[in-house]
Amino acid sequence: MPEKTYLQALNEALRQEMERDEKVFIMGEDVGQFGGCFGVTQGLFEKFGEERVRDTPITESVIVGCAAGAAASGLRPVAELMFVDFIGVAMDQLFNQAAKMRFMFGGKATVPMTLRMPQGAGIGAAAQHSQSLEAWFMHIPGLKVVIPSTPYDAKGLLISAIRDDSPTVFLEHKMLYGVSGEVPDEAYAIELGKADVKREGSDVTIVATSLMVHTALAAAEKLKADGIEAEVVDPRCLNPLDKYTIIESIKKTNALVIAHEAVQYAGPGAEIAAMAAEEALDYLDAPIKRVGAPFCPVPFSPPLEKAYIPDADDIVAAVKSIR
Amino acid sequence: MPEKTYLQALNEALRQEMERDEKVFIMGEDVGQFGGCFGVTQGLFEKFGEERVRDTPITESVIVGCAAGAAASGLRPVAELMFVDFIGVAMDQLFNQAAKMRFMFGGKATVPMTLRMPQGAGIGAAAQHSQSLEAWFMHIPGLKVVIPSTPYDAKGLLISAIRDDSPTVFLEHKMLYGVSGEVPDEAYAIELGKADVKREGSDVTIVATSLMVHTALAAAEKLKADGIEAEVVDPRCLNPLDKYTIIESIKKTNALVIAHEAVQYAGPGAEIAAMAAEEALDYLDAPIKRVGAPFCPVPFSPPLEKAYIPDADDIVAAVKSIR
Amino acid sequence: MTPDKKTLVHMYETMNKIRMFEKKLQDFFAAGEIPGFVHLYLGEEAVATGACSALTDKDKITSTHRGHGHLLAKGGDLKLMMAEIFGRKTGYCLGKGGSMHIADLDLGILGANGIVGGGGPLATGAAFASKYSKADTVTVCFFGDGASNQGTTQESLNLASAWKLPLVFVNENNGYGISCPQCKSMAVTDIADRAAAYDMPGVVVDGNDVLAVFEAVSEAVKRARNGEGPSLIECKTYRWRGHFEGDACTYRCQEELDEWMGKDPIPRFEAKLVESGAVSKKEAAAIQDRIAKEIEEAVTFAKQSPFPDPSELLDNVYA
Amino acid sequence: MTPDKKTLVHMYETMNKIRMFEKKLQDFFAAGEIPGFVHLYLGEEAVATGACSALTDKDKITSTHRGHGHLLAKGGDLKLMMAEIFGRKTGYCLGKGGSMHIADLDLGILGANGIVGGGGPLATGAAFASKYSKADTVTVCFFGDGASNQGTTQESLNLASAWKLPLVFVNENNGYGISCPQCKSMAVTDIADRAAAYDMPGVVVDGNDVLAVFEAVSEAVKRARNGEGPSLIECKTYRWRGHFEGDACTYRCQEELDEWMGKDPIPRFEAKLVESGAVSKKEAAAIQDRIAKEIEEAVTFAKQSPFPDPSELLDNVYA
Ligand SMILES: Cc1ncc(C[n+]2csc(CCOP(=O)(O)OP(=O)(O)O)c2C)c(N)n1
Ligand SMILES: Cc1ncc(C[n+]2csc(CCOP(=O)(O)OP(=O)(O)O)c2C)c(N)n1
Ligand SMILES: [Mg+2]
Ligand SMILES: [Mg+2]
Repeated sequence: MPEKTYLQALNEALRQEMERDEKVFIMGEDVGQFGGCFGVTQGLFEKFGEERVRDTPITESVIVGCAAGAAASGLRPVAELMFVDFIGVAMDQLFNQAAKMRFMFGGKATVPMTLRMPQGAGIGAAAQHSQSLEAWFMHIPGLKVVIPSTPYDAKGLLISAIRDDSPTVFLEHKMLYGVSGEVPDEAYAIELGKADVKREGSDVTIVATSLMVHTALAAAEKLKADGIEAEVVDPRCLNPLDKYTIIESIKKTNALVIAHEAVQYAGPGAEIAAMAAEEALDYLDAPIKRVGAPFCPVPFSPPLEKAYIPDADDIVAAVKSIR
Repeated sequence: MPEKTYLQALNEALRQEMERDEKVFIMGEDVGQFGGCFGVTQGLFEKFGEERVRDTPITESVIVGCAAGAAASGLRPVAELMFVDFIGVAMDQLFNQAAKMRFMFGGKATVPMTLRMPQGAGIGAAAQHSQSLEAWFMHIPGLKVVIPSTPYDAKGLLISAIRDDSPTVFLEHKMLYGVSGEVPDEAYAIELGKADVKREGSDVTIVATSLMVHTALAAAEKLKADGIEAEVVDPRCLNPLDKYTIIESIKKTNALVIAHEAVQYAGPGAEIAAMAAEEALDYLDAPIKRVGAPFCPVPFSPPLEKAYIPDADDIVAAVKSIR
Repeated sequence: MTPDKKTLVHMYETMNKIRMFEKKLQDFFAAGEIPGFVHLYLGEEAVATGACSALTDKDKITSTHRGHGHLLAKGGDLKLMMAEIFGRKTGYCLGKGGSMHIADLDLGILGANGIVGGGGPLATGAAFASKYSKADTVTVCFFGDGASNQGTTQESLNLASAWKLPLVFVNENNGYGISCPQCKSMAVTDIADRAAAYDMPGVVVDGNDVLAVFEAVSEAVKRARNGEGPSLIECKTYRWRGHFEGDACTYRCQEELDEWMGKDPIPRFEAKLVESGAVSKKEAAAIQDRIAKEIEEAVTFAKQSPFPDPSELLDNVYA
Repeated sequence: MTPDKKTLVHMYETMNKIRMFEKKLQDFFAAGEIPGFVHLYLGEEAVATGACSALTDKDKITSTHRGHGHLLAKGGDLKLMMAEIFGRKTGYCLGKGGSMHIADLDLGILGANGIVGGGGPLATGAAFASKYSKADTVTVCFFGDGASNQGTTQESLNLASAWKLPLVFVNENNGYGISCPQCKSMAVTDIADRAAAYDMPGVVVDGNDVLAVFEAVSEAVKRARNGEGPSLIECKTYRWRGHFEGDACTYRCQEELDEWMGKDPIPRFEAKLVESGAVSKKEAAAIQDRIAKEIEEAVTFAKQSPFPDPSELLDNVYA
């Protein structure tokens, strides 16, 4: 299979869906000729023209709302916010409008929009350009939340998100854009809500998302040296959440560690831990450990940022505290 | 002690703090002569004048941001959003500005603002006027989150919130405004971050917030009839969270049920459950149960809304499933 | 642009329909039979009627918390609306939405909206979809004087103009956002003056004159269909009732109310119709009777309809 | 309002300080010594300098992602800024903020801001605090052409006007929001025309003429101090560099850049100063030398300063 970066995989998914379906269009700040702040939409403007690859003013509320309105009117918008951090000015259009429209209207609206947003720290972009906000989106009934960790998943899940008839938030990690992996040339869809076991193991389950999947895999290699075999489960979607795969893994390993880059307190891992404490407590023989960012904004200076982002040693330490 | 409603208690706290400190002022939509949508600011405009009790345009971003800017400039604003549901247009000013300013500026800004917001279902106000969004606020480093359940707590906590030097979100439940209880006439402060055991019991710990404290107390009475003594712990603040009191209770009862009105999935109870599954697992002899709203927007029609809001029977059922 | 007789009669019907519908709700709300809030449109009937009469069935609207008038004027079904407001399973939203969330996508109604300023961004999307699909349809975005201060509204005006969308912004300036008079919420007198900030035409019309509204909106719709982009029409009007039913309205004076009640858009229009011979007094009375009957039927339908069953709670969250 | 000699010299110093500071950053960024993003202010020096020269020490500003110029013009300390941008513990924010979050509350600087349009609401709060405390201070809110489309900006303009706040909105129209030319992001040519939507004065000035900026802002500041409310000053200018360092800038043409580089605000101002006799060529050169030295000192200070220690991570989250 050809090797592609996460970024190329996303770009290919966009291109192929736009070729397949005329109703698909792209909108966002600098997504046109500029190719998107991180380059995800590069070349699409040239290929599809400015009707279908639309630069917007700096107007996030209207980016999200325009996508929702266009979706409810029969199109399939793929909107981009340049950084997930900017959702604060647009949250209403996402949670009160796009996500609720179908329910409020008694099922009579269909809102097939995808909202792509880069997340995460690692480039020294500081407090307002580095956050991971998936926990907020998980708490919104009516939305789906997709958070791919590999190029293969990125392509297949983005295609599914675009084809899905519900509003979907698609969270990319900026430190993953350059990561390579095998990606088929043809279009393919990965079902939303199916976890993927990225590594099999018998001693502890590590549920990890996005960039932390890679960190968890690195941790698993370190743990292996100490005779601990970790199973790394990547939910890939946080809503719907594949509880089944997680619980099956816990049944096998009897221990759970959860790793994400979002702030730990009231973060995405809280739900996974709570779910396990309710539905799989009998299979757990040790406390559930979470590894997430500490309770502070993302700091700027490199040594602070490095300390902020959970690393493989943090995951190893969490596992070792229970194994 | 005199009996007052939750609403009167809040009104008294505002009045007394405004009398005590000239830097305290109120701003929001219709908080002036109209007295606030629910009446919390009634009489304050007449007493303190329009410089200090300020009606704003419909401009939530600027309500929150103006409060943050005024707080950073030395005042102590108490801003009101008419319904917590409107935070979607103002989230940026809350989470990226007010909450992060101090950290980003290396400790050089102090932002002593209080943002009051009514929450909750129960009046048929439907999907965009009935939500409980405390989980989002908990996930924001730099904010404090206060969520009182009784008139006594409401007054003492609002006074503390106003006096506190950090930005504080103060979440009132609209179904509590009419609830009465003993409230001293004089001003008093309840330390932020201290839970209150609303009922002692030995068989199960029910951690409940806001309106659900009352529901949990009703459930506890029902359980008592079946010989189950529930301890009802009201954290009163979700950040800082009084883990100590919760864990001490779990040590005594060995079982935990969490009840809140927010959507259960990725809700405030997830953090409490995760915390317990990490820090008190050895004391738990049964799965942790959560009782929260189902995964849908708040419905309009009374029978649906009733089904949506967790009730005492839901809590009883959760307890019985483990006791 | 003078409307033909059919249109004139339809306008007259619509205004009366809204008036009687809202009066019914006023009574039923007072009697405790309607859950939640209702924001009545009484006194403002000419705005929705005039604006929607300038639209075809395929054109679209976004509405507000005070939406009954817009929905009825765009063809909303009386029974389905009434049943929804009564919280019944047979309502537009299966009882899930209520007064503030009624929608009928088939009629081009993208929904009432509980968020002030919430409709603007959605309207840009609806209008963009028309343009993208070369569908020749126009979208009308209704919004209040209060909503004109919300950033989402201003962003919507900007995008619509930058993209030359087929969108008409109809501002219903009833002088208040809840208790807040316009003069306290903004420094300008005419909201239409804000159009210039986006380089679009801005027009002030008498919002209690249905023909004036119709004419101004028709003009704007023509522009929009011609690909010339959006317009802003400010309709000066007044709400007769409190912000919501139950509002004691202490912030306005009786004289102001009396003055505006004197400008009741319905008799004004009726007088014109009768004078011009478009409708006779008798025909007018017959129309009123018919509508009164339709509304009674809607009430009966609503009241006889079942409430939704709790088992339906989780339906319709996802597509 | 002609500034006195001291002010003129100070302006000249400030413009040079910004210029040299930014050039230093350009070099160090290219050399990989600066973490994160930097958005340079090169070419726009006259705006910040002219505007801040119209303010007293007690007056306040809110800034943007492109904030170095504003901060320096408001008196920001070179060493503390440089150290912050280098991520050092001795910086303004102890290394926690970086380029986009530098603040100095004591100097009335409420912070650079990573959110486009984020400063407007904060500026209303700062201005309101002045008014509430009868402090006779004025706030300047800097914002870009791109930011003028963000709803928060428009809400801030509205509140400032409705409340007659002592606030001056200084729009830096450099023609682009990242790659998006003004003509694609809005239909109007002059952002100053948006002032009328809020009933405040709106003025266009040559943003590369420091005296023109100074004069217009001084006028607005006077109005503000007199309790007459806010103004909007649009300063037409251009950024010489890409949006951020590393931007290849393929969306603009060389001719446009050349044209604007020909309007370099510093030699233009210097020529005036020399001509009027306010500063001799020799004095100008001496000023430049002194500033170059100060900047070298700031660089040395920054580079010799330690990075923050990970143990400090959780400090300063709460008061
Ligand atoms: C974002 C938001 N803020 C506040 C409210 C509460 N609210 C509902 S209607 C209203 C007044 C709206 O005024 P206007 O736009 O003039 O419409 P009118 O009620 O006069 O028709 C307010 C403040 C809301 N629903 N949404
Ligand atoms: C809310 C928000 N949206 C988008 C961005 C990304 N962004 C940063 S600067 C910028 C362009 C700003 O343009 P303008 O206001 O004209 O300022 P300039 O960069 O030209 O000085 C954009 C889109 C952001 N930081 N915040
Ligand atoms: Mg109004
Ligand atoms: Mg610009």
